[in-house]
Amino acid sequence: MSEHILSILVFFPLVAGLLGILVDKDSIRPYAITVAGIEFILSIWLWSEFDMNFAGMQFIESVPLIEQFGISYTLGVDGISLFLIIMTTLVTFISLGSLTVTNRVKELMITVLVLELTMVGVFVALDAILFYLFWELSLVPMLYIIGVWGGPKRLYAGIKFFLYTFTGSLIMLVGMLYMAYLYYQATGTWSFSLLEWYRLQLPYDLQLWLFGAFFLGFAIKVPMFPFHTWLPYAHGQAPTIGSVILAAVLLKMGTYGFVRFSLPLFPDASVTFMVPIAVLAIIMIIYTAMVAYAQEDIKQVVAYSSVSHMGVIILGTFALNVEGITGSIFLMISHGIVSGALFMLVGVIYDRRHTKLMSEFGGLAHVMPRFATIFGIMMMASVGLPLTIGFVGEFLSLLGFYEQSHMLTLLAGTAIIVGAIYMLSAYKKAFFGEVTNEKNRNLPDVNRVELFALVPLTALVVILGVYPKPILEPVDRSVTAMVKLMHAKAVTDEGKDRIADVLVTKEAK
Amino acid sequence: MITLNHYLVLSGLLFSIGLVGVIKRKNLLMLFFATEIMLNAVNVGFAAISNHYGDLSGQMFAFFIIAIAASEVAVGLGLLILMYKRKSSVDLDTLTTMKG
Amino acid sequence: MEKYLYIALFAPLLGSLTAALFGARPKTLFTGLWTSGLLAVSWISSILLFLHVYADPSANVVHVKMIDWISAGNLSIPFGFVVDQVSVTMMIVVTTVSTMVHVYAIGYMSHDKGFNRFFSWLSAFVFSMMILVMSDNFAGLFIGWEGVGLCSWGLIGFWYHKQSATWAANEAFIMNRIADLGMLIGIFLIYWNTGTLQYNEAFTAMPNLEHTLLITIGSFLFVGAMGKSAQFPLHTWLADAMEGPTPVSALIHAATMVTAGVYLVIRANPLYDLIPEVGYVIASLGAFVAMFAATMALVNRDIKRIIAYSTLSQLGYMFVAAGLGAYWVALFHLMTHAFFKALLFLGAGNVMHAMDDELDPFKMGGLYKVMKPTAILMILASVALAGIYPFAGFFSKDKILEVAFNGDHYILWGVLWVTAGLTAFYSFRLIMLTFFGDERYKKLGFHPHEAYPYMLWAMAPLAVLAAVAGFFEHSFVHFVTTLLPSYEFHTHHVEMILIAVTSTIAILGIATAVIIYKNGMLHPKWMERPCYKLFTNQYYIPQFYDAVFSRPYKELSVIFWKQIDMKIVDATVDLIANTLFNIGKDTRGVQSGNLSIMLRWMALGVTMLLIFGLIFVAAATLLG
Amino acid sequence: MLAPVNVSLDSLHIETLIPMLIAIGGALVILVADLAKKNLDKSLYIMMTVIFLLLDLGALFQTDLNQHGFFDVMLVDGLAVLGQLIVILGSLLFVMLSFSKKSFHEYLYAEYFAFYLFMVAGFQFMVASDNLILIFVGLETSSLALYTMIAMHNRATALEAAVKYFTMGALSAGMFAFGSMILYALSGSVEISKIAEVMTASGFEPMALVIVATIFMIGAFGFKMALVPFHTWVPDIYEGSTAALAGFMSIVPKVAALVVTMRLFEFLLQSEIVWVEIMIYALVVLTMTLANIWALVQDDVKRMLAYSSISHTGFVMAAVLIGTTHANSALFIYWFLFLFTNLGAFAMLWSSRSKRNEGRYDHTFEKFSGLIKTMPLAAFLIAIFMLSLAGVPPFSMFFGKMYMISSAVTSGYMTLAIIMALNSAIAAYYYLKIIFYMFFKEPLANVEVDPMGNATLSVKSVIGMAAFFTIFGIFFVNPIMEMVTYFVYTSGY
Amino acid sequence: MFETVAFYLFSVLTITSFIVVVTTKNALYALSSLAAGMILISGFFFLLNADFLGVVQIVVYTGAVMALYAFGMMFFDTTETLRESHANPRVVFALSGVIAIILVAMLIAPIASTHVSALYPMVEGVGNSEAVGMVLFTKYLIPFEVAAVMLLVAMIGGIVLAGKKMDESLTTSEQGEVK
Repeated sequence: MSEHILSILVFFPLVAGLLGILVDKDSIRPYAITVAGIEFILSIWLWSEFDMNFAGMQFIESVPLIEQFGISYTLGVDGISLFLIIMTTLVTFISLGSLTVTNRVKELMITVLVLELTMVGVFVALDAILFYLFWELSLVPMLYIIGVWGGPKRLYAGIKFFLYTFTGSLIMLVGMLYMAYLYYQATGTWSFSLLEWYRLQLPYDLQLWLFGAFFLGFAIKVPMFPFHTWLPYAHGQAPTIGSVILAAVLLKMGTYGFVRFSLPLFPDASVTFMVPIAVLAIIMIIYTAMVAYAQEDIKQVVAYSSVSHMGVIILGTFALNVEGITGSIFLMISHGIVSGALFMLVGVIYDRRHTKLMSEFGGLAHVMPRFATIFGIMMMASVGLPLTIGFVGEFLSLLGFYEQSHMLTLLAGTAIIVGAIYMLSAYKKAFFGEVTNEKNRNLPDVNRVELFALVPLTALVVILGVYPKPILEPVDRSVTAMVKLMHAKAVTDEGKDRIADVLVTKEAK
Repeated sequence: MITLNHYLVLSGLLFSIGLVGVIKRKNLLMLFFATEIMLNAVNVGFAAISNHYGDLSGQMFAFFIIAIAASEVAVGLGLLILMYKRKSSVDLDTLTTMKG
Repeated sequence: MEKYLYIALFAPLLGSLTAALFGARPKTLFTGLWTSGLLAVSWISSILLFLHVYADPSANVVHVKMIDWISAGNLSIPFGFVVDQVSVTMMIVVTTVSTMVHVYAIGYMSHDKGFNRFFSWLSAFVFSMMILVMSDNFAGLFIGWEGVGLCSWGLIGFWYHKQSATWAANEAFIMNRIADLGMLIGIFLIYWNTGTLQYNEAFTAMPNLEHTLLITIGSFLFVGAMGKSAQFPLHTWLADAMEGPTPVSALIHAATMVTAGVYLVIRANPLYDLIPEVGYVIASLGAFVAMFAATMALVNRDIKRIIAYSTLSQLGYMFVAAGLGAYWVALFHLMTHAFFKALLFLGAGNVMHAMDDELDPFKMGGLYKVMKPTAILMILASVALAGIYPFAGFFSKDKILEVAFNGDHYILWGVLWVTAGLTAFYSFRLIMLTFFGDERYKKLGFHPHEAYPYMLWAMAPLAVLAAVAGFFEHSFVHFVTTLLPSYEFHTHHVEMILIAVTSTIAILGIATAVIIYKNGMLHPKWMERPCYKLFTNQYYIPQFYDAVFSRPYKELSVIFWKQIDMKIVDATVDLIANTLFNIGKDTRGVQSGNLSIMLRWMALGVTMLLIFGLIFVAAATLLG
Repeated sequence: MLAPVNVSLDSLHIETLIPMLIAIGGALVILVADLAKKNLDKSLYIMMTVIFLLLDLGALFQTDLNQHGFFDVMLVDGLAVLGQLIVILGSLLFVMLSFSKKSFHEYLYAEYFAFYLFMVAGFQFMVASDNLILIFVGLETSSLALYTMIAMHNRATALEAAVKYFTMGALSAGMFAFGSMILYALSGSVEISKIAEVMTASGFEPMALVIVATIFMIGAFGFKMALVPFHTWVPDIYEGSTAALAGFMSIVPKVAALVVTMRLFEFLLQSEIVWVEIMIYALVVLTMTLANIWALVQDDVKRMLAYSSISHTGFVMAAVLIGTTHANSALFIYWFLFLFTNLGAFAMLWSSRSKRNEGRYDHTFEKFSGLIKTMPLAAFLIAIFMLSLAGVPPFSMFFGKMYMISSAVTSGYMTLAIIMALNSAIAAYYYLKIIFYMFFKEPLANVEVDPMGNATLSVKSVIGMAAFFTIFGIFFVNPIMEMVTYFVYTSGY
Repeated sequence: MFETVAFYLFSVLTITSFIVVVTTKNALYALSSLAAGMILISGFFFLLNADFLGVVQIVVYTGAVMALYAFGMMFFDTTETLRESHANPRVVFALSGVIAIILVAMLIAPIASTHVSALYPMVEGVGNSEAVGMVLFTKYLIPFEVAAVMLLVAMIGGIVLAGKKMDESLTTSEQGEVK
């Protein structure tokens, strides 16, 4: 059975979700939660089955879909994607468990399950078109979530979110098709299989163009400056669960795409574009951090903060060495957990007061101490305090990029300052001071359902912060293999020496 | 000496005249006249070419064009009558409910 | 010995966590006792470790590697701890002071509703501090580094209902963050050039690196140190940090955390030995800060701030020593200073308690009558601070002056010498204003009372140490110099003269203070002096920072958001969409629905194609 | 004196003719049946039509490839077969929609269905010949039938539509005639293959005439396929005729025209005349983009779909421009998938058709607002069809788009490929628009709409089939691709 | 010589009559000049020795088509001069003028008759009608038949559209909800 585990993992939520239509709408909640739970357990099982000492793809299953055109249903998982999958299932499970929406619950639950299908699919797909399929499909349920359960400007936000990403990924599709054509030229057969593509060594100028095409698709999803403006709207309008999943998983698709496609396929282009992209990333870090500082709506603060953090992830990814990439992947996971938790926390007060304006709050620490504590921990994790999950990734990413450029890293390092600035001031505004607003006088502290969601995340934040090894190890192994591949594939000299030759340095150690 | 080009030019001119009618006329009936003109213009051309090459296909084509013209007239008149019944006018400026 | 190490390290954590469980509850005396007890345990095991190491400094260094923390690529960072001469000294200092402060705080915080939370934070701080001093690698150091930062944030902002408190907390955290960036960069440099973050390996690798690189590393690390030890220009947070409860000030902002920077320099002595020029810069900065802070302390009207500035200036002293390579001297002064400064703060705490949190010494006076023990303790501490024989301060501080002199850095020496006088003056200004002179508080209707006895008992050991610590100098030197480079003095011939000179100016300072404030005040016209204004306004530096950094940052942020993000970046995106849509709107009229217009469109299409066709043909025929 | 010619029967290859004959025969049978007994129910005629179309289809499968029949007037190559296949399949599916619950005027006539079959025959002749005369006649047959059928819906808009279509049709007929005259003048032949031969031999001289011919051909077929600026009839005609017929028009006539265009431009683009290529390129881009932009601002779903279908045509015209086997097969694959998706979309509109018309439009967007509340299934079906049209995977249309774009990419038309991609993005907006109305808006209070009011079981089953092919298209793409590629390749395009 | 004269004569006449057709305000003039033009066209056919075509032209057009139109006109009583609103006629003439000029410009290009071989050469001494018949019933049998179908369609179409049955519409009437 474990050879089809990935297919099961991908399609179980869909099937279960569709069956869920039969369930009565008042009792859908336990059903969906159970399903998500099972899915989570499945992913854990995947982890247990996973061979930690093997760097390459595992559990590969491949069925030709369109032989004529080389499109096949190929799934596989390695250290890089494994934990993203687990993170996805976990976040989905928890956000479903703590769901507070009351209208049209049934639709929402089913939608989320369908969304889970697409999200897991993206991370396990090893065929470009399959990847693209899940990638695009994920827009639809998300759009639905924003459009039905969103705020007053939901239509605008939804359409913006959809069209923006859609446009980017269509350009990416062109890139993919061209890539496939190059493969066809080289080998005489059509194939979209990633593993096949990895074996292709492309001339430099082609790499540049293809990199550009893929970049657009990924950059908009990430979202990188200046393509980020859909995000605040989407977050601002989406319901809590939407924001949680959006921030925790959907954004990671973009960065994951960089790691999966851009780097190994176009190593030299990655080297060439490293500096410009790093500059963009730094703009993301500082600029969006400042924008976040200026926000009045606490949810927007978190939203912009995640853009800022994505900047660090991008930076780590383009460090093009094992430390950096490993760090960025770990940061993806940690940011998934932390930002997800932060959005949940925002949701908690939103449910109580139906406003997200910080000016409405103040002194919450008096009335909701537990809430304040958890929020504080999450905030510290997001600020990247050592021994929280946030530090490991940030540290490694910056450390990694330092090898490439001192100056830029120094600039990017300000992340730890500006991050602290907006987070602390937001926390100060919302939680410290006297209780000014009478409405806040007797808000109930976090209840059991919310604790169910928040406690495990908090625990994870600390545990993985103290002992990240179980995740770092496999990630590191796969990344090392990837960097080797990149070094081997690089055609230009600059590429050769920018991308560390893992073997050599390993011996040097 | 009259060459093929003379005929072609002639047919071109006639065709343009037809075109004038088509885009100028507001009265549908007259507009149909204009279409007839265009087809006839083409016929002249075909006949000339076929004579030039000493090949009959041209005449065939012309022949069929005539047939087509005739049948178009039939349907066209049918439509005209219907329209006249409805709107008691054959002015095509009355046909502007659908736009945009 | 490992188990003692682990006990010493984790006992505070245990205490903190247990206290945290009751964090949201109202006061439970248990938490106070429990955490203090655990700290005592930690203290005892530190003592044991000390004895162990002391027995044979070269052999008995305890070095453990608990578990891997981060390992990626070639980087691998363990949770590794080392108890050597330096760290064990620090452990002693930390545990001693913090234990006392805990006990003291039981009384001090007894009426605070955040009692449990307080102890949770306090123990957490001790834990981070222990990690900081015990870690055997830079990453571990950084953990502690940030950890203490966090805890000081939590403790400065402990009374979070006060805007000023939370503001100060954030300021402290952010300023430290700025410094930490420098530290982080230093760490990166070390990693990419030596391939490791372990102290021993890194330091052994360093001599092979080129000099400029070492200078960069050293400077960046020192930037980190500047933040934690509140050296100029990152000093403003320390004074504001006095918003926190007094025990916190005693523990964090006098005895332990602020000395972390000094500790770092001492710990990195192999590095700084290689780059004396940086060391000299450090020393000069230290001397400058010593003077600079002292001047501000002269005129301040807030007992806690006065002490804070004096801390600042003493840290300057330590940096002078460290920068000039006299690491053990620095460490020694660090230790003694910890004792008497903590004592001083706790005394101040008692005074505040007595005066219902009144801080302005000008509203006090003559408290000696009502609270004799506190007065005595504080006077003792001040004497130590002023560096009067035979108290601890005398030994350590004179050594520093001697070092300055010994290094032929006469300017530094001069500065420090003057500062010594100032120190004496302001500390006794404080004493006089608080405890002697006419009882100004009566008019203001205060009813001061002495603090609980056990609070005084908690202060007692510190007092003893402040008094006698100096006499352990020789054994101390002997002990630490097995690790730290020993420092050669060639000034034995002038030693006595120096001591005399220093002591005189100290005594002079005290005397002036006593005379001026014996009864009545400094003459008001002094207040008009520009320099006085300058001092009282802390050289206008806070205002400067506010005007140059804080406010512009805020404004810029708003501009970025409202103008750039919304009006430019986002607007362009919408613009594209809207343009398309509007084109549609404006041109849909083309579909006029009029048949002859449609026919004309067809004709037009053909015509256009024909025209271009003709042009093309013409072109083709002409160009051939 | 002419020598009597004697022609052996089997040299005529009657079988090439049989499919059309069946269709025509069927039409005659229907007429006769009508003569024999008045006002028989429409269901009878529908089923007869269906049966004859099925026979037609069967007969089509009998014919073997690359045959010339009747003195090479008939040409059954891969394109012809594919063309006929789509024509017949499309007609077959769309005629099923005549089973409307509400009765409309045209269904009173047996002639309607006779016309339907005649039209099919006409289109079949169009695609199954490379003789301009036969193409022309076939074209006219089907067109005349179509004009009449539109008018038979018999309301103001229908009449207007018919008149407009007819008149412009006449103009385009004139253009076709003129174009073919020039071609004849150039080559002394009216058979495309022969024309190609001669013109290639004479090196496409004189260029001027070649260009004129090309332009007029573009004029003629541009009208049929609705390329901008010859598209103006489309929205009005679609609006004026029933959704069933509009859907039909969006598929069948276009494919016929496309096949002929492919035949023509296959060699015209071979010519060294850059202008031809530029022209097509420009038309393709204009058609895609402008149609999209106009579709953005429509208020009526059917009209929106009309514009969208224009844009789709522009999309596939790219294949004609590119002209590789890959592209040509992409065209047919695209059209197969488009057939089913569009069938579904129009069928959904058709089943929501009410005989009351408030205002001008039959299918305003408002009409569908809040559909998810009143009839979730319908809403989801429409959503699926729209997403498919927008090219969201895994719905079938995506693979058409993908293959088309890849054909552009593989033959170096990078810019074109990107333009196509961007256009799909623009298009997504108006497809989403209706989804927004259905899912995110509240139902209209005042007017009660019955989204399935016009749907009988058979209509529903057609919708079901369409939905099935749209959703699971991914599994049918491969066989279709293999078949199409084979056919296209063997007929040398 | 005779050919030339005839050509130009006919051309001028045809063109004028057709111009009349498209410009006159009077439907009757238009109709009659159209008829005249048709006949003149057949003149060309005879010139180009396409006798059969010429005959067909006269019969079909001036016989059938014209008659049809005549009936139509009686039906619409558009005999009196009709008022046509002319939205900017300039456009019209610009367009068609341009087209005319370009066509002329392009159509004067000489045609190289090489590579062209007559598919159905006109055999000497064979009457045109014979030859035509021959081709029509061999090569063009299918188009011929299809044309027949087309005419059928057209006829039925005309009948249906003009028929009484169209007078009241079921589409617009509420009744007729089947089953």
